[in-house]
Amino acid sequence: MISVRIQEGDFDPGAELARLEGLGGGALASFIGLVRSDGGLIDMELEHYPGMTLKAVEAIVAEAVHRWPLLGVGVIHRHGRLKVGDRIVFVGVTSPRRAAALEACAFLIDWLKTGAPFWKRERFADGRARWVEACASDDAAVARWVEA
Amino acid sequence: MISVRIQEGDFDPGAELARLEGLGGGALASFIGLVRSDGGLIDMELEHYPGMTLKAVEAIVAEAVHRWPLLGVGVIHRHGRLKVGDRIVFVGVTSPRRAAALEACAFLIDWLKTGAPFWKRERFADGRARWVEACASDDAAVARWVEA
Amino acid sequence: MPLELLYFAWVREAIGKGGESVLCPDGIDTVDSLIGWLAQRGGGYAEAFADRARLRAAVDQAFVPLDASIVGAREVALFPPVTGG
Amino acid sequence: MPLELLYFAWVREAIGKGGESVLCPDGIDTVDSLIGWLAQRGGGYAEAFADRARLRAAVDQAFVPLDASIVGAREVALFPPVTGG
Repeated sequence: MISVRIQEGDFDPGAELARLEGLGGGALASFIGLVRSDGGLIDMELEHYPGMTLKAVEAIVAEAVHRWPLLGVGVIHRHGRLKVGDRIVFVGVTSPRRAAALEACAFLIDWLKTGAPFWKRERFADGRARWVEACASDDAAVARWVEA
Repeated sequence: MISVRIQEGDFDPGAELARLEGLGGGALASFIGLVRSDGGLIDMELEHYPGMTLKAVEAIVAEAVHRWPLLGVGVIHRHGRLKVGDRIVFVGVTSPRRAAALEACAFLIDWLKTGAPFWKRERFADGRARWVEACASDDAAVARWVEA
Repeated sequence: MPLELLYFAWVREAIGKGGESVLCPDGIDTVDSLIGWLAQRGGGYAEAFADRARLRAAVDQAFVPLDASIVGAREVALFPPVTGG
Repeated sequence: MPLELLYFAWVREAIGKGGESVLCPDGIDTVDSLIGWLAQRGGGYAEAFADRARLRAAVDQAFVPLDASIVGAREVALFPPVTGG
């Protein structure tokens, strides 16, 4: 039971978890990313590559399903204008095994940071705006999932 | 914002996540454990040590807060009679940092398995009943969190 | 001073009760020696405490190894390895 | 055959549009050579493509290194490192 959605609108974490809970796994790990107010940030514009985004995310999910015994995966990634406190991304994974659920969830969010075609432009209270730079710690986070 | 509850009743994962989402962290990792139907299991009785359970779990949470920059932690562990599909445990952690949220969530659920005074007695469709044995993989999962 | 004993899971089932108050004789000053003393009662006690590798303990609501002291303790709990989460 | 180019994030902003259709001259057969050819147009193109270390690419909607071939490609996208999640 795989569900991947790329959408402008918000989502309901409780409803997403409820769907995954119903799949019979004993372990359900999830991650939600939200817009923080760091440095006076007001909102951000999340741009993406419409023709490619869904299949890029689906490929990442397929890799997770290949590596871990998963009963269900849900990924939602928003785009468009997002203000402080808004949800950006949801990852939920259910498995019979706790470690599999936790690891696959971490794998997916790490890969979404570096392997899905999204770009964030932040706007601040003082009028500044900037494109978020990719950061080395994200590359390092993904590097640990590269199989020998 | 730490909340630890040991209770017989069910909980609402969506409401737990909503509370943690409101704390201003950009990253919210959570884990839900549910009763699986393995081997014809019907239900289980979760016994605990009433005088000790809450403080044991609070000590584990305090250790997580000491190790990672967390803005909020929620732990709910149920006891009593739980049937297949019922929720057993919730762990939710929010942090400014994704890796901190994911790691602290894994740390907490690993420790709840081996460091909180709960015991599970399973009942099966064929009339068998058995106390769940502690398993080596749980000890191994916890061992990786032991600081050098 | 009486010592409160608590039993959980199959230790409780084997003994047939969730706890009791005891007065320990001299020389019973560790969890280990307490277990040996209780096992000598035979029956469910002997069954519950037959294999120490399967036993864990808490003294005054803190997990301890079986060689821990119980001197001055008010409450000792004996139980199998925990299986929460 | 025309090649569809797509620009994202600050590459799009520097160039001033989200994409365009181009006919590549002979010899423009890798992403790298395509970037060099576009940069020669000057202005926003020169600005967008000044530092290749800050550029990433997809050919026909798959991420590729900059030395990848574009022979036979229908769509090439040029953009900064992604920052999703």
